[in-house]
Amino acid sequence: MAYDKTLGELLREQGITRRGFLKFCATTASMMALSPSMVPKIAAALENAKRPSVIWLSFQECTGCTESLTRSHSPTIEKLIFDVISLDHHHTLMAASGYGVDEALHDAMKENYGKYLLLVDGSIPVGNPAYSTISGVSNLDQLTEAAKGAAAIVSIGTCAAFGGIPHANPNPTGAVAVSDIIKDKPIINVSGCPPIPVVITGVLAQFLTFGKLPEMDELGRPKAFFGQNIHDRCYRRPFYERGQFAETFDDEGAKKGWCLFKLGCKGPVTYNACATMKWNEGTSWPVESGHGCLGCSEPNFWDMGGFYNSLSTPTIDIAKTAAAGLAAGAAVGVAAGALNRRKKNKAAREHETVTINDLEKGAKS
Amino acid sequence: MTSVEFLQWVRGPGLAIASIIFVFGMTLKVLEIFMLGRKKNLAELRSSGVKEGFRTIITRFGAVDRFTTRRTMFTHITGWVFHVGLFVAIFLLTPHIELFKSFLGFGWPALPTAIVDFVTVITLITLLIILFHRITNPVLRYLSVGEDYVVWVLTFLPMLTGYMAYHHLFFPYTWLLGIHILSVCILMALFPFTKLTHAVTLFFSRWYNGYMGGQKGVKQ
Amino acid sequence: MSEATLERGIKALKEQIDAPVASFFSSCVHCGMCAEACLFYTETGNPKYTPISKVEPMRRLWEQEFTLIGRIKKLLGLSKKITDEELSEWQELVYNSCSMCGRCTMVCPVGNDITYMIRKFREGMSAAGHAPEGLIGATTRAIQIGSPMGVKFPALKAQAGHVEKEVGFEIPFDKVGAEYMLLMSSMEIMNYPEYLGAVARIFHQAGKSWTISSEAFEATNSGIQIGTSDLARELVNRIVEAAEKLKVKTVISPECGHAYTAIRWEGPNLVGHPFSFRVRHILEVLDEFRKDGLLRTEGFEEDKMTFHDPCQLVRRGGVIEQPRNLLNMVAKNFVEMDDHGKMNWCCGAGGGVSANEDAHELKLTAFKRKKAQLDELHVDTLVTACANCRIQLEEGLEVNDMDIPVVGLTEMLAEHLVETDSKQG
Amino acid sequence: MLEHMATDSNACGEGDIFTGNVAPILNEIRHALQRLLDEDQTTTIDLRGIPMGPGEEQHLESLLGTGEVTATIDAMGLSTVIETSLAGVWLVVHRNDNDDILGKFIEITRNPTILESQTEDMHSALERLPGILADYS
Amino acid sequence: MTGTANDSEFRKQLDDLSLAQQRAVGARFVHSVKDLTDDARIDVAIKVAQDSEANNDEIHSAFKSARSAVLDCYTRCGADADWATQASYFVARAASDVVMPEKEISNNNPAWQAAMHSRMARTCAVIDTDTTEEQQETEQQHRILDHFLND
Repeated sequence: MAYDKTLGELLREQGITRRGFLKFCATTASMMALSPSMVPKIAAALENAKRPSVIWLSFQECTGCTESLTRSHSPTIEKLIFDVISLDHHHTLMAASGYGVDEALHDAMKENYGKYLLLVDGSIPVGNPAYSTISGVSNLDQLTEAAKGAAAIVSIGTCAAFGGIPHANPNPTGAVAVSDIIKDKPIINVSGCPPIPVVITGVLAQFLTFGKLPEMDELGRPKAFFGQNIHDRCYRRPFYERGQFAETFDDEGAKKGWCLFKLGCKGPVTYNACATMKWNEGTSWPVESGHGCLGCSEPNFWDMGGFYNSLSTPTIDIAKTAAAGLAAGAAVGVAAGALNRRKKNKAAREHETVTINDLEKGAKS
Repeated sequence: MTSVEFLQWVRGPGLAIASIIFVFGMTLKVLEIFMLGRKKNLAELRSSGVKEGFRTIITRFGAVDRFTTRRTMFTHITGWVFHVGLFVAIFLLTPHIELFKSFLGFGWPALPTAIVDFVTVITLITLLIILFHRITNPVLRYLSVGEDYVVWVLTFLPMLTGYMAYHHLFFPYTWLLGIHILSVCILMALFPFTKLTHAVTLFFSRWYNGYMGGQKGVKQ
Repeated sequence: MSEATLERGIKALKEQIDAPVASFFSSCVHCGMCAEACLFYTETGNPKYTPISKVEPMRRLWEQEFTLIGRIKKLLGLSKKITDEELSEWQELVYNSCSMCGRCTMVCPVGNDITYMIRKFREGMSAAGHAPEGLIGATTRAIQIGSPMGVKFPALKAQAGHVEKEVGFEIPFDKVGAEYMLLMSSMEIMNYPEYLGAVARIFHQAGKSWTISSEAFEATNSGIQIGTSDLARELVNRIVEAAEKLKVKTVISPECGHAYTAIRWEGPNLVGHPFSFRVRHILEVLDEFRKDGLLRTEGFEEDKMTFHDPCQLVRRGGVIEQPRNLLNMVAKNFVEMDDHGKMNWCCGAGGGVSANEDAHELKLTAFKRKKAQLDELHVDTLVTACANCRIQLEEGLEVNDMDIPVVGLTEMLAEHLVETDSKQG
Repeated sequence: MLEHMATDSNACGEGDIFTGNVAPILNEIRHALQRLLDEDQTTTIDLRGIPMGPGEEQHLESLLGTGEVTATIDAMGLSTVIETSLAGVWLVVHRNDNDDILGKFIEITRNPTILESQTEDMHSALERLPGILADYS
Repeated sequence: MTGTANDSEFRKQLDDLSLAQQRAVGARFVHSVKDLTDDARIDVAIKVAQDSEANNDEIHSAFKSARSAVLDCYTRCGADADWATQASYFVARAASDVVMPEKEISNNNPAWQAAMHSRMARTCAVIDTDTTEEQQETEQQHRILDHFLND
């Protein structure tokens, strides 16, 4: 594991021409949503970026994020990145198995203590550690231990970033996000279920090239990719303005590509790059394929009141609560009403007839 | 608490609590009114008065006599503009219709969102004018108590935050939508304990007014 | 001897709170429109005369005693108790500056019947000893002597004697089985005796049997004006007993505003049972005669005239068309004031205001609203059908030196009666 | 070459749904070209960052048309560089080994940097030349 | 002297008089009950009514002051009736009848009105005692008319 060589040297060793390197920088900049004018700066930064060690820990996850990353549509980038970054530990991808895996993990951590990048996907069960342990070590312990030596942690996917689906109500395993456990390390949340492949590699590339944390929003997500509201960037927004909505998935409106607000689209409350970067090599993205956005890059997106209930549908049954209110109101109302009547009738019963002598204060002669 | 958790709270438990208090309060109000009862009129009546009562419910929306109307033209116009604006914003905006559809089971056609947006601006401006009038007009200053201004704020906030939410003004949409729904929850919770009850009780009052007049043969 | 106390007032007021009152107080949005319909505000410009604020203490009683939220606020010490000082301060608002004309009730956008509440609030005010001096005197005289102005039967007998000489036939007193029983208001007996002459001649021409009861000839009911149902009940009972003793079919309320409300609309509810006889205002009876062709008049008044609608009779009483039908029989140039009929403007003296000495100044200021209406119209004669209105109009016109005579409608009709078959001497 | 790119326009949404972003881009190109002529300043527009409805990108490219120069670069996957019908306006498309588009740029320049021979490559060429000479002689 | 036996005869005679004559004889009726009031405006009205050359303005101003006299002493609604002051109210009304401007006179002639109001004044004054006084006043009025017609 030669860690001293710079990226530039490594590329040349693999016969990558300067032109190839320029192409790599241009596409990386584009991937990081940086302006093309940044390419020279990226080229310089990449040139002498050190080759970091990367440890990937998987906890309660469905391997969707890994799937997304490995099929990211810039395999050259992926190949390169994997060549460039020394991915020292990844359960699914690494050939080794059994104890060899543990040793590789500990060696990598020991050797690059304080410098390696810790990538995590999947949420961590704190309810009962037994839910997810790897070779006898609970996810919780493994994470805390791995985090000690990490330069920075990247939570890949909504599970690692916010707890994701395991965290959804009723959250049997007590799944929590990485940021709920590790408080002392810089954490980049690359949420999404899964995140857009390009977003994963983009964040890695950005951290790799600039070596520091990208600008993040209040949920710790890189603004480069999560700064824009899906609704604001959606090409169907004009239909929302005009009030033209698809009522069902195959009606006239849907065929005409009208807004999917009424079909449960969570675009307005979701921040991600789907509307611009799109999925499957820029082919399309959920709304463009006729399905509302699920809001998968947001915390608790699974409990946002149903994927097919529009944003304005409350997550509770108002009819039921109203009925409860009515019943209580009726009960208390009848009681209060009866009290009022009693008070009024009592006043009537005790009525002291007013005579002409009772019209003035002070006893009249 | 993050913006999403806040939004989920107001869309869920927040709205639940508010709707319970609202229905509870209004039921209590209606029962507290009607259980007090009313004596039967033993006089020889010119008519039962029931029909005149309903007629007054309608006629009292409009102006009654020229003199008073000329002196209160301001209140008439701003009152109408603001109430119509409120109605349009609440009942003719697609997201709101979806909300009603979720618990009523049926919906109705909406106005284009841009038109509702324009109406909302007019309503907000009218509300500000109404507040200025309440502060400056001698009668209104004499009459107004704290509750009048609280109710003004309760009505103004949902409209303002709704407008801001629609335009993603200054804050992310998640926060704004949450604040908008919260302001509606507060409005609903305080509704039955302020003069806002007039939205329901004015129909009883107008009916009684027309009923009592009608019995004596005075149609209004 | 018992006396008026705050507690008795509060208890009397509690009896008065009912569903309409609760609904009204739940609907008021403090929009201030009732002020613009109240001549005591429009002519003085003083916001304290805003009608709905005149029942504020009653509102607080309703809130504190008859609503859950009010009771809770009271427990927490957040509510303001009703005190004697406040009620004495409110006396001017509830009595001097409210003629119970009912215009605010017609205008309130949420439909609050503020007059209905003033009437109820006066029950509490009077029981708490906060009724004005003038009204207490009048009511005492009404109960003890039978008329708020102390008119005894001999005085009426004498006036009737005089009228008999003038009209040439007998004023029938205590005639059992007569069809109509005429009531008179003390104002008419004292200040406008011509009214009795007019009625006598009309009935004479119509050939209808009528009588006046010596035991209950007084129509006015200061019990209603002061707002004490117990006293009002006693006054109405006298009329009912007399009417039943004389077995009359119809009791006629004279040219007086509140008398009609007192007998026809509040009477049965006060005594607790429907009457066995009809109650009609004199104008209603005359209009019935007109329809039956029993009121034959001749000749027309040439000069331009208008009609002042007495509020209690027209807006609060429902006698709207009759005055017009009758006027058009004898007037060629009858024009309506801008706001007339059920939306007329009050003369400023009704509902006991005129019986209240310290309200004199305010009453004349309030008249300016009527002056404005008349200035617009430039009429030669002003006709009305209520003795109290008439005095107030005459006084108001005189103070503003406007040269318009005020005529009672019944008298004017009598002057135009066809003289054919009425026997002379 | 261009048809190949056209195939990747997505299948759904049969008409051209306009986000209205084509016009602004053309305007930006016009200003950039003006700047190139006035101040000899090059501009690159990254099409990935601009949301366009299905079909709009193809529309833009058809508007730009093709000019005289078409070049392909085989470096870490195929990249194509064509000068559009507007001189000075070049369309650069980078692809990876299995032909997925990595990035699409419009460069307003006299000639795109990617086409120029790079100094390091020339140095390594210089090192290899003696070998070639040796083989030849 | 031949007292005109009944009022209808009395009334017809008054109707036959001219307006000026009616004012003059009416003034005498008022004069006969003047003792019931001490309001100076009544004397002014009597004087103007008897002065046949009085022009309309004088009559009008006398009428206005008589009217204000009427309003000053009517019994306010609800006030305790004092029949003495009430008598002066009717004298004032009689005075205002005799100086009423032409246009305001309805079909009853002013003299007859003044007579009636004067009798009412007398009735009020004695309301609590006997009622013969009013009869004497009637005969007094008939005598006044006879004097007026004959001399």
